[in-house]
Amino acid sequence: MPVFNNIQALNYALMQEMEKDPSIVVFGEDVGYEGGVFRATVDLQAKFGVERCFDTPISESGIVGMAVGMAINGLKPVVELQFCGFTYPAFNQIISHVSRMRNRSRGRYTLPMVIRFPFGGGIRALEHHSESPEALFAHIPGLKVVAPSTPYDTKGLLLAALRDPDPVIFMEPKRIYRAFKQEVPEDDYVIEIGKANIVKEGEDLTIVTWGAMVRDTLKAVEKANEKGIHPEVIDLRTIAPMDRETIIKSVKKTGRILIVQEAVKSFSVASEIIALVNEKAFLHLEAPPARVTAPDIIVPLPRGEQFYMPHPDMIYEKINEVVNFLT
Amino acid sequence: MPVFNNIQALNYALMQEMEKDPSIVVFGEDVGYEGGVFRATVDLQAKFGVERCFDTPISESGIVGMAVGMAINGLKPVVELQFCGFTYPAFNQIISHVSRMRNRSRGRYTLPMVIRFPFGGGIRALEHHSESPEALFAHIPGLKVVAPSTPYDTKGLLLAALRDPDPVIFMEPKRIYRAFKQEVPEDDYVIEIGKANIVKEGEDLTIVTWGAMVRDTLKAVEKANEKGIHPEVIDLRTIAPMDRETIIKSVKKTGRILIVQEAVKSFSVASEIIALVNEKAFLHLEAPPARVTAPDIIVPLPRGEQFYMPHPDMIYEKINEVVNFLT
Amino acid sequence: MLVDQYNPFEGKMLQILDPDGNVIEEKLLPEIPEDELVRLFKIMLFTRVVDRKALMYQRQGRMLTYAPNEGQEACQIGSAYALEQRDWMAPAFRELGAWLTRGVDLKTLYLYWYGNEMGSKVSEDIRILPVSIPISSQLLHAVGLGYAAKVRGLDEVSIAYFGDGGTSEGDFHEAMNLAGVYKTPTIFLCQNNQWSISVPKHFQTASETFAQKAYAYGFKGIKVDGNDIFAMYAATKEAVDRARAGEGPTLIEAYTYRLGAHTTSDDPTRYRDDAEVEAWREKDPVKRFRIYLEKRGLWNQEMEKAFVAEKEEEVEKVFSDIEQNGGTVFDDIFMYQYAEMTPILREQYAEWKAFFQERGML
Amino acid sequence: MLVDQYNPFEGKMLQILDPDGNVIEEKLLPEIPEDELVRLFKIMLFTRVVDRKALMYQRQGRMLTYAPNEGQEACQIGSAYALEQRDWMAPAFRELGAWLTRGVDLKTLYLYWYGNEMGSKVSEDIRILPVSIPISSQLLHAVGLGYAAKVRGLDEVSIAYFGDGGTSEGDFHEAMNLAGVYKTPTIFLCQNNQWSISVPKHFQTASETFAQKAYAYGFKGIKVDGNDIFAMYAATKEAVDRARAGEGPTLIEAYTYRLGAHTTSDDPTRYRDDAEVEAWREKDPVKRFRIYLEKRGLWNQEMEKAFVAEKEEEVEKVFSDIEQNGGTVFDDIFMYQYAEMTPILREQYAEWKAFFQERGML
Amino acid sequence: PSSAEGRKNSFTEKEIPQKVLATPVARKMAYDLGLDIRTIKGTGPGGRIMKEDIRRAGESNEKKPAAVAVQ
Ligand SMILES: Cc1ncc(C[n+]2csc(CCOP(=O)(O)OP(=O)(O)O)c2C)c(N)n1
Ligand SMILES: Cc1ncc(C[n+]2csc(CCOP(=O)(O)OP(=O)(O)O)c2C)c(N)n1
Ligand SMILES: [Mg+2]
Ligand SMILES: [Mg+2]
Ligand SMILES: [Mg+2]
Repeated sequence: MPVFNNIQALNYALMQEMEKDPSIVVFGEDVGYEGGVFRATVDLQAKFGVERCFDTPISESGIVGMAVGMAINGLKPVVELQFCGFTYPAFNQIISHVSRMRNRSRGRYTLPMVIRFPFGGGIRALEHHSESPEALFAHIPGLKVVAPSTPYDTKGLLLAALRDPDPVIFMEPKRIYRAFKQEVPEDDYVIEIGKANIVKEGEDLTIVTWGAMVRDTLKAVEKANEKGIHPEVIDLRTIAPMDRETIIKSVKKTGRILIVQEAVKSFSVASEIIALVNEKAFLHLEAPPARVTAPDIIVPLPRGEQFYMPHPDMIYEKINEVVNFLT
Repeated sequence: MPVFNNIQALNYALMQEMEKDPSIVVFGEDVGYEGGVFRATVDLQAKFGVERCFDTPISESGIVGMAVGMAINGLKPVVELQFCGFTYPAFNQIISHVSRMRNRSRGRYTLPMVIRFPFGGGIRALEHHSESPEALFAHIPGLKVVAPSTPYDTKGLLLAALRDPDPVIFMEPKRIYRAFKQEVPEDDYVIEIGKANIVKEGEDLTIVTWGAMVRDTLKAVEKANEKGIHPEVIDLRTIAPMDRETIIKSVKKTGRILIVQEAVKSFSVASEIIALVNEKAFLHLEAPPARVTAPDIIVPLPRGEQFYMPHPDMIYEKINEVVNFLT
Repeated sequence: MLVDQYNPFEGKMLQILDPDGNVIEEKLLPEIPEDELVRLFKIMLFTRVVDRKALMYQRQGRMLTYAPNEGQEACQIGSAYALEQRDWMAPAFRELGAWLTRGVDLKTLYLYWYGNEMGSKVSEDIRILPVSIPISSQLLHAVGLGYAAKVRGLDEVSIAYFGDGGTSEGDFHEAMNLAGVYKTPTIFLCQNNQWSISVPKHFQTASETFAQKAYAYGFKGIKVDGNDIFAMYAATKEAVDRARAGEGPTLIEAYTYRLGAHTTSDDPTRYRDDAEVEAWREKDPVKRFRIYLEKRGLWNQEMEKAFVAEKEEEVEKVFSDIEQNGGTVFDDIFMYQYAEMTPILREQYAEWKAFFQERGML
Repeated sequence: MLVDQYNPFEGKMLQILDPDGNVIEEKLLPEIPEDELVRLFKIMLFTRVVDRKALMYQRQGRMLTYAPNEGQEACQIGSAYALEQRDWMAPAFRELGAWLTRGVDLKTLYLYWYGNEMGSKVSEDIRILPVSIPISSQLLHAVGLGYAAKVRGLDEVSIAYFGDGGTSEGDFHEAMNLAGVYKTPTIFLCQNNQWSISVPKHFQTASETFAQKAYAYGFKGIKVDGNDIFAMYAATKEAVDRARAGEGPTLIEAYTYRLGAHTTSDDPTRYRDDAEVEAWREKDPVKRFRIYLEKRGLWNQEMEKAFVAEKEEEVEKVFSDIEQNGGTVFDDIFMYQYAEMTPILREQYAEWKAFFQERGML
Repeated sequence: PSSAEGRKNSFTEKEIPQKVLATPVARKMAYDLGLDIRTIKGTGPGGRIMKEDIRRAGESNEKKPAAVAVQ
């Protein structure tokens, strides 16, 4: 079985699926000849030609808007927006059209398409390169929002996204693009969109997290294990639609929940998860649902980034706090 | 004392402040000669000249981006985006610059400016004219988000926004632009940004709401009063920064909370309020915090809008449900 | 080629039929069979009937917002007539003439303005995207449609309709630029009707013409008398032919006028002079086409009277049907968010449905 | 006027000093005093020293990302030299030459690339906006700065710097259009360095020149040899003068080349030929200005050696100071979100501060 | 309270304790009374432990102070 890091798994999945499905076209800034600034689309142009993998002008609204028309006329566009912060110029096309075409036309026009971009901080990059905007997308009806955390999941979720009849926002945790490798089956497999993954079972506390924070969380959990605390760790995998069942079931078992995210705290995905457990498992709650997040500030430039990124010790401390509440 | 509806109060406040502060300039699509499609800026051009109140091309990113430069060079721009759904083309300027200039430049450049737009449904308008995007703005560090619900508040909050040293997103509930009139003092007064208003005191339940939903909520509350239920109603007034103190204090008193909003349910402002009370008043909760919202769907065209807008009976029923939850 | 003969930088505008119905450029007159000429004129008249009826229904409180078409019939019908069935159209919101020319049924059109999404569901054989409210956002869709046709080897062109105000948006620029780079078979049809709601065109841009903007993108633009159906057809046909031949996009500025209000929410007397409107009434596209046909003996007053009466009746039937059955079906607002409802939507659907059912509101 | 003499549609490009240091348009040669010529050349050399040192530090892992300037010195220094102290500049991110010409201190500049926001806080007397990463977003700020100057009756112009790739964004279009409509005193300085990361300019636009895009907005554009400091100065000076005189905006296409990598994260050998780079090295802006000055007896090898050595030392001092004290102060990341911290920020500030204090991380 | 400390130690065994249904106020009340909520029988909907249940348990505890430690 090949052993891949996240970016390789991504490239591999694209390669495999483009071979199978001639309607897939891949494009974006530096995506064609160069193969993407993170090399996610490397070799695709050489292999499938310039019409199926190509460079675009610096034109995010254009890229996404053009994809809308392409999807309607029989193609399956996979667009890359170069960084999380450069999704904003495309917001109007995403919110006003990508998410709405099916509903607006009552099913006459549909948009099988994928919008990929790297998100999150920790790579000591320039401004606008370290954002975690998942809450903005998740709030929009008509979108699906996915964030894989491992090479295995990356391939499985990307294939699912490519085969989804609806648009999928595919957020790639760039900090772990090359952080570790994993066996990735050559075979075809998909990971269902909308299903979370229980990464580690436990009974003392439920932790929900996604993207690059999964690894940091697991490290903190290991430390907690040594103290006899056994959290259950859920990798959300899909942010919207959320796997509410898995979260609720776990919270009913543990009575306690902690959400770990890299995004700022307020009006965030973590907030929704807390609202959810209140709605569905209120009487099981033995401690206030808690969040470990960034503070509500603009992501600092790299020399201040360490104060922004949730520190593993914060996770560890919060685990203890939640587990020891009122006991 | 003059008696104004919301739109008149807005116009009045602009008029008064432009007289006092020659740095204020007001612009946007149809804002100048025509006085705005809702007449919010009527007479301003006649009174203050075309340089201080003017029409722009259809160019939302341009309007907001230009305002950034104007604010840096000594003006106080008040821009109108014609409808809530046309804020999206300006998102990049708002998120990447409006919210960040002060922090980015460590205080060297600041942006005293106001971005106004009508929001919410219920006026039987075309697509994109009925959105409630407050959660999207509230999630962005560096922004303040305000939503008045009465003529009195409109004037007071707008004057506060105009004098704020930082950018303010000023969301106007268009459904009630002309719904009712109120005495509005000619005198100068401001309503502090970040302070909620307890519209009605009560002890059985805390209801938090804002914008056009305040009135619908009060109607449902009246009905509840008849049954001997006495909710406390908080008009949030400012969505970010939120008046956490007022909410928490109320919930500590009532033990129960319901949030009423017109926006879709998930990943919303309501979610954050639930997270907040969990964090700050968990042990006071006698019932699951609840929300009355739109479902997680795209705002329908007018013939389906009645199924989207939170129905007053939904509020009334939810009040009963929360109050009757046994503990 | 017309695009070369009528260089916008030289202040030229293509006109074939003058306001008095005289052919002033005989050699440019498109060869259109007589029955087709009559058919086109009937579409034009029908457009006006449908338009005025819609306005009337709206004033009676029976229709919701409506965006009047009067004055822009020639530029829409002439251009749409140059398309084949397989070609794609990405409209803004004021394209009644083009919609009717391409065969969209009246019920669908009215349903849209009645406030029902079913009005955006054109039948499978008609290639028109739904109304696009966010100004100029649809231009990019047209480019994408064209790109797809091109790489899939399909002989399809795409056309985007938009206004003078639409040229100010970033999406106009990005669409034009992308179409230029990829040489997509796309026609950009700018209906310069002189106004964007209350804002006159010289506040939209300092450019002398809209047509010349094409030159910023490496392709050509042409300014056309938009009230002249022959000029519009000729210019669009040439652009369509060039697109089919792989010669890429064209920008057409249709110089025209919105005789009515922006929408039914608008009162144009607040911002423009009656004299201006009257001057443009003289250039009415219907009037000049009618005179031309009458001179050729293809049309007369009686024919017109009979046709209009017949169509008015037809329109009334359609609208009363809509008033009976045009409400939004509750299920529809949940059904089309995704191919399949997500679990949370299923839950909400049940909850909301029960609520409205209990109250007899469904 | 140069903008008329050098009409981009006619394929013309303004050049005064050729690659071999010969003045080919004597009558266009700007009158610049000799000491000023030497000062300008010193800025140019200093720019190169600062640039190469930054690259070196980055390779050593001591500096973060850096965007090399080499090759673009003349277009930046020549244009910035045409501005007065009171004029406004809205840069992209690769404007080292312009920054140094306008007097930004090295420490501030390096602090930015070192990854500290303090590097965006230029001193009060320097009117330069912070680095703008989102491509072309800063063009609108320049238009706003100019609009404010105009209505406030201030004699200030604004200039925006951006790249060839920057012309593809919607914000470029909206800025150009607004500047045209309001006739703001704004200079749009497009540095066409042939590449946008890995994408060559003909994939950015099908337009033959970038300069001609101005004509879509009702004002003029001029293509200038961007490696010729005199041409750049002359064209910018004319644009600045015209802006001051109320004649509105100008677009300048500086035809130049990025000799280095896009940023330190980029490997240009993956996408472009050495031969192309070498050909452009022949057109090096420093080389040709040096030859010119040498021929005039204003400069020589010894002067250069001494100057470079002195500056290298200076740069090293500044950088080692930054390495000692250039870290971000914890408080700063909370302090500048708003004029005053909001209650939730105060709470978070205390919480986070305590956390890092406990760990001795502050 | 010291009684809470004692309770915490009473569950060192691996066995997962039975989950109970109660609102946060009720849990707080039990905690303040030094009661282990898991030992209280709920009489509310679905076996929910009501404040009243806790009050009653607290009263009976006062009568037999030795029973503070669970089991
Ligand atoms: C992005 C966006 N901004 C603003 C509006 C509001 N709006 C609707 S129509 C219109 C004017 C359009 O003018 P033009 O493009 O000339 O078309 P016309 O109405 O004249 O046909 C405006 C500003 C909108 N629909 N979309
Ligand atoms: C909105 C946006 N999209 C994408 C990027 C990523 N990006 C950074 S620089 C660059 C290329 C810029 O090319 P050009 O404008 O020619 O300037 P140059 O780098 O050549 O100076 C790109 C795509 C960005 N910074 N902003
Ligand atoms: Mg118009
Ligand atoms: Mg844009
Ligand atoms: Mg470049």
